[in-house]
Amino acid sequence: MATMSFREALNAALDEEMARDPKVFLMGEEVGQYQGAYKVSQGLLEKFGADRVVDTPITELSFAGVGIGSAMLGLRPIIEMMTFNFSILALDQIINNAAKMRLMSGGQYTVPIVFRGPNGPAHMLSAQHSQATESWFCNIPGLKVVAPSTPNDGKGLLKAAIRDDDPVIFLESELMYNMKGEVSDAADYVLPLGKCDVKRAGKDVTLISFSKGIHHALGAAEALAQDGVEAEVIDLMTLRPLDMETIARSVKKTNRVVTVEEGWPYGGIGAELAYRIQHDLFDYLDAPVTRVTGLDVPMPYAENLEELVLPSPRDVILAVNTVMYRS
Amino acid sequence: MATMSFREALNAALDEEMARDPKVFLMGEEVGQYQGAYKVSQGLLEKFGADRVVDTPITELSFAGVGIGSAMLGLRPIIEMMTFNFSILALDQIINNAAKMRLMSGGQYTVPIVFRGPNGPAHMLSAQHSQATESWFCNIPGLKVVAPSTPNDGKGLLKAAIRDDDPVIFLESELMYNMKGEVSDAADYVLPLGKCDVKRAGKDVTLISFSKGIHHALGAAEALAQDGVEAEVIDLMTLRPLDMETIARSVKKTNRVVTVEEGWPYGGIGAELAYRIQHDLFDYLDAPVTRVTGLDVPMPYAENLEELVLPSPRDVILAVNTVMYRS
Amino acid sequence: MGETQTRQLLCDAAATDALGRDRLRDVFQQMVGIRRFEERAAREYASGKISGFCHLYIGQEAVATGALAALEERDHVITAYRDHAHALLRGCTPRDTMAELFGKVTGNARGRGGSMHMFAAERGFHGGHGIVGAHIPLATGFGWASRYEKRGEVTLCFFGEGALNQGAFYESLNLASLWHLPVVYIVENNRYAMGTALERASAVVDLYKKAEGFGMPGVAVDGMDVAKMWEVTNEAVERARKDMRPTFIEARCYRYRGHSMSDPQKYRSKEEVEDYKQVDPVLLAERTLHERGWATPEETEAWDEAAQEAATDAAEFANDSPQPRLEDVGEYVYKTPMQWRPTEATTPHRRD
Amino acid sequence: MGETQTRQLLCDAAATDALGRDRLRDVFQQMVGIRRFEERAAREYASGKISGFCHLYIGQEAVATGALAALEERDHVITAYRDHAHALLRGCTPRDTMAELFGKVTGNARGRGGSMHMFAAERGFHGGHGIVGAHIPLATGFGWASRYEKRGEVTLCFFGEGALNQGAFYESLNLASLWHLPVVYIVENNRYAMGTALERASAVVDLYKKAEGFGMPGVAVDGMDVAKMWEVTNEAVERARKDMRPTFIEARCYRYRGHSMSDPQKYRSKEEVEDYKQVDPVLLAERTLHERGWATPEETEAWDEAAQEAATDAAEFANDSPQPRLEDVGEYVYKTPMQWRPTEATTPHRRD
Ligand SMILES: Cc1ncc(C[n+]2csc(CCOP(=O)(O)OP(=O)(O)O)c2C)c(N)n1
Ligand SMILES: Cc1ncc(C[n+]2csc(CCOP(=O)(O)OP(=O)(O)O)c2C)c(N)n1
Ligand SMILES: [Mg+2]
Ligand SMILES: [Mg+2]
Repeated sequence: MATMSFREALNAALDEEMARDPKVFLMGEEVGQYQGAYKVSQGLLEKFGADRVVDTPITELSFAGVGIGSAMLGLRPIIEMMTFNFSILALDQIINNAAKMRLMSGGQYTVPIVFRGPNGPAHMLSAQHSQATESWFCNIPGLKVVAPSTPNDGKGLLKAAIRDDDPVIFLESELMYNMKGEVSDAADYVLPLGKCDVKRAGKDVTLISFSKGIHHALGAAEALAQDGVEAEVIDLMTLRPLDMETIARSVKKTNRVVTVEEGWPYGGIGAELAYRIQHDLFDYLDAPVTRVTGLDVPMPYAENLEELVLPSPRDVILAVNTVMYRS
Repeated sequence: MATMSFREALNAALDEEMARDPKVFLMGEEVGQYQGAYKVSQGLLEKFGADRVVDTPITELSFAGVGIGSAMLGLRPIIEMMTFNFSILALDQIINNAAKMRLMSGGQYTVPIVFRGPNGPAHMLSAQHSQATESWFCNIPGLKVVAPSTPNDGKGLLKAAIRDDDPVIFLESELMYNMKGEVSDAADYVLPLGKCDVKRAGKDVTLISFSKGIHHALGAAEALAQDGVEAEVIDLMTLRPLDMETIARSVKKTNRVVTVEEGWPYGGIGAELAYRIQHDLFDYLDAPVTRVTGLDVPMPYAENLEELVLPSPRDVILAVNTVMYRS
Repeated sequence: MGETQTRQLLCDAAATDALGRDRLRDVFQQMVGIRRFEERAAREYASGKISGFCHLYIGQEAVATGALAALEERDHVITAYRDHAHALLRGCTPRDTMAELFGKVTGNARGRGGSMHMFAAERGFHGGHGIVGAHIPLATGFGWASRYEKRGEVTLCFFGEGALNQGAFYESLNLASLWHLPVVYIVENNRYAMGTALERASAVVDLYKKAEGFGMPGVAVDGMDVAKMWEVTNEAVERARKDMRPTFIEARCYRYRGHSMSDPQKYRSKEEVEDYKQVDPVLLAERTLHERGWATPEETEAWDEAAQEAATDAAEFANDSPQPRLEDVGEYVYKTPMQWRPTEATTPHRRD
Repeated sequence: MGETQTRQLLCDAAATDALGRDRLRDVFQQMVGIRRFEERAAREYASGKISGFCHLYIGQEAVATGALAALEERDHVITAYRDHAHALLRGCTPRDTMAELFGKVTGNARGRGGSMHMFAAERGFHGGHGIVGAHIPLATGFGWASRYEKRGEVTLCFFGEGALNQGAFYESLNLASLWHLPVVYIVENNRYAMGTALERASAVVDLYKKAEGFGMPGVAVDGMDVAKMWEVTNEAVERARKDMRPTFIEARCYRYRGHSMSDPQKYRSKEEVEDYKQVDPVLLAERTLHERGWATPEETEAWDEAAQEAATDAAEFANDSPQPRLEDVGEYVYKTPMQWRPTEATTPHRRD
């Protein structure tokens, strides 16, 4: 184990996978000479050269398509979205080409591609640069969606995503790039896709989240513990497909669920979890599944409004109080 | 009242609104000289001329943007997506420009635009031409989303959408264009946005759907009535924002809910409804909210697979049996 | 329609010389094969055996046939939804192509793709794509892969002139030119995108001129002339293979049928269609074969009959083939599904 | 960097003659106003009063200033996120512009937009847009609206040379040319898109040549020369207003600061930046004023001081202004919210 930032952990995953497999390459805006808009690709150009660390013009739609095409012929592209806000321009390629190629061709293509980059609101970037895209991607069969919450998970899951033979959307968080943590340096450290991780054990209420939301959940759990409430915190890690087994085990124990996410509420991850949980575990619920989400507005620039729009540990505590019928 | 097809009802709505307000115009691929790919705009070019019924090149992203720009300056564009499958290419304009312009500018712009056209799978068009886009649009604050199920509703809601001062996504169904019904010809017939319609009264179970799904629900309700089960069928009509009052009234009576939609399950309309209902009406539910959706796969071409993927009245009946604990 | 009158009624002489007897005989047979296959598909569509959108290639045969004659086996081909010809020319059989149209499991995409999505991945035919313009970046990606692995392969990318207004086209041209990718972009300018005539959608009608704005050679060619089509493509393929430089080719052609099967064709006159039939690509090649004594009328007649028989055989095969199995509805979504099941979280009875 | 050496160190003589004394005095004062405002914004950013992305216009002042001098009041302007100058030139005050940067309710977008999204809708300034290339279709829509209502208005649309690779640009050029829209497209070619030099992103570096592929006049102009910038734009604006024809202008300019506030600028040399400072647009205009005797050094000095004072006043105003009210978080999402509430269906405590 070594202490490193989220940024360094992701960088290490890219570095190791590129060293392991010459078919892996990184492509995107400013990934090379500039060392990455958020420096996740720092040093890779020098190490692997301009054929494998490829700076692109500002053309999200077509370089996403270039990646998909090259994956159809056996390469293993990692396409960096400078931020996932710009992936909207590439959605047609991601949905209609990456996600559907295997099905449309009757199984003739494997599309081992990773789209990665920062997702969700950062700080005071206003409406066009602050949105959480996960619920759109999660809707799409053919895609896998991953969103780690710690440097160590980030490294293990990014390596898994790169090795996976299906298209993977890998969502990072700009505000977490500097977060430090212990990271495995074992030679073949890879985490499985499709599995949740119980980040904190508890018996009174289940908090389900991912990415940045996990830290709101853990913050709330700490505070609640002072009050004698033991929250179990489940980190989805893979958002699609969902690992319902781990979730069910927890809900059967706690009988109460709060979900936490930064995205908009309608049809979000919390909505899906609520459906699945109330449907599969109806008799186990002692209170409605309750979600904490970003408010249902385009993100305003002003600092005080932005803070109000985004979920916080305090919001999680209030939601827990509600589902526990505490006041 | 006059009997007319869904297509004719929509055509009448366009015709009346264009006649009423010279700022209203229709733009899209093949809407003019070809009379519309699905003939919804039949006759309008001849009546209103090429400045108001505008054929475009195949450039969804930019003609969506042209519409938004013109709406920012006070026009009232109706942008036809030949099918909503192609709207994916225009999503950036719809999300980042149409939905957010008012907020970003601190309220300086009103964007009275309608994006309309057929949505969802038709018949044997395979994966790229068969998808239901409503859950993506419903996620976005700033948009309103409408999806009528009958010619009469279609006319009244399309007129309302055109008169509305916010961007509206208006989802039609290719397979319903030929469906006939009684349609109001009252001079100022307009239906309100944001209101559900109870299409069938019942007391045993609430079926919630919209667009084509309503007809699966009504078909199921007919069959269930033979069996002594009285289903209430709620037509959402407006998918965003949701009229929770009407839904709550029904659920308080029936205590059981089945949702029906053609789209993919994850984060779909059923997921959102399930969240809202279990959250707001937890103590009223005698069974989990259960959804009937399209299967979680890109649409295959083969007729038998397509039929299997799409929901049917039989699926609705089976879901009702489950929530009523009948066998 | 004076345009066709100035065209010769034979294939270009120099190009024919260069193509040579054997290859002209080959491409002629391929074109007849496509023509008869498409006519059969039209009949099967009318009888209800084929459904959905179905776009025929009748009239445009020389474009794909001539261009593909310039390729090696290792090369790559991709096109839009008007793809039956490209499929037949590149690894698909009449049988598996017709079976795909019928939605049968014996189809070249196992009944999953249908008319618009044919594939023969292992023979370098990569579809068959439905979103106008959206496969052009994929072709650019094939070029990228060829360059990345120094494979020496060339990609031909076909699309209609309607696709030329899409941003994806321009973005791709820039990338290919900037990165020196071995891709030949071929616009099949059949003058209409559905009902929209070229000049109603594009501010510039000499499409080949657009290449200049991307530092790429652009050339217009008579797409009704299979020999010329081969010649021009051949040059471009060499430029791609040897110099790693892309080319943009405007192939001027015409489709005789409607856009798809349900097109009243009010946007053009019967005369215009008839006029273009004077320069029917199959006819031009046949006349050239006869005139040069490279094939007798009996031979070309026999080839035509063989083509008809192949189409009939294909239809019978398709008709007799089974549909995909219902239990395979979840196939081909993921390579390794993990927790995922297609019926997961939907209708209760469908839970597997 | 020989490029700048061949440039004169005065504004173009003929263009200056045409612009005239009064207007040159005006545009000079505008440019100084922008320069001092931007410098102040940089200081406020460093001190933490401004946050998020903040892109300064220092070095490019002549482009917007010269171009906008060619407009009438009824005309329209739209640009990307590097928008403070365009805002100041078109209806926004230093105060409301600085307040917007501070995220205050007195800002020109009421604190909702920030640096990248400034607006003065009623004075024809339509933002301030963050998605590279995505406002170009909006400009095309303004042109459409002007044509639709025969308003005689012209739209100026500004964007960086990085935006030129986006499909939205090409699609828009085609529409404007095809439909005869009164739009002038101005690329501010400052040679870099973040850290990417023009030649690393575009296969063609003489950008104005791209217009030809869309049947549109294209022209390159020295964007450091405010007089020349005015002259070329003026011609284009006339063509738009009188002949309903769009124009594409490549304004060759340079930004002296980093892309945004956090740019280490390793992609270019200090020498290159210094070299371009020889042709600083403010300096060129100042020299021209002095040389012609159209303004004394005392006058220009006084204008500079006034500009500094305005910037200081703006910063004080911004600092003293209140933030938006929390209870207004749901404002400006819908005109008539119907059932909708921003807190609907989320965290329980937030239910209103
Ligand atoms: C993005 C997109 N928009 C619209 C359509 C509907 N559509 C299918 S084919 C077509 C016309 C294309 O014309 P062209 O590119 O000239 O090809 P051709 O049919 O002539 O071969 C249109 C508009 C589509 N499939 N994809
Ligand atoms: C679609 C999109 N992709 C990427 C970005 C990130 N980004 C912001 S500015 C920029 C560079 C743009 O350069 P240019 O167009 O030359 O304008 P300049 O900054 O030089 O004024 C990039 C890549 C974005 N905002 N939008
Ligand atoms: Mg065509
Ligand atoms: Mg630039």
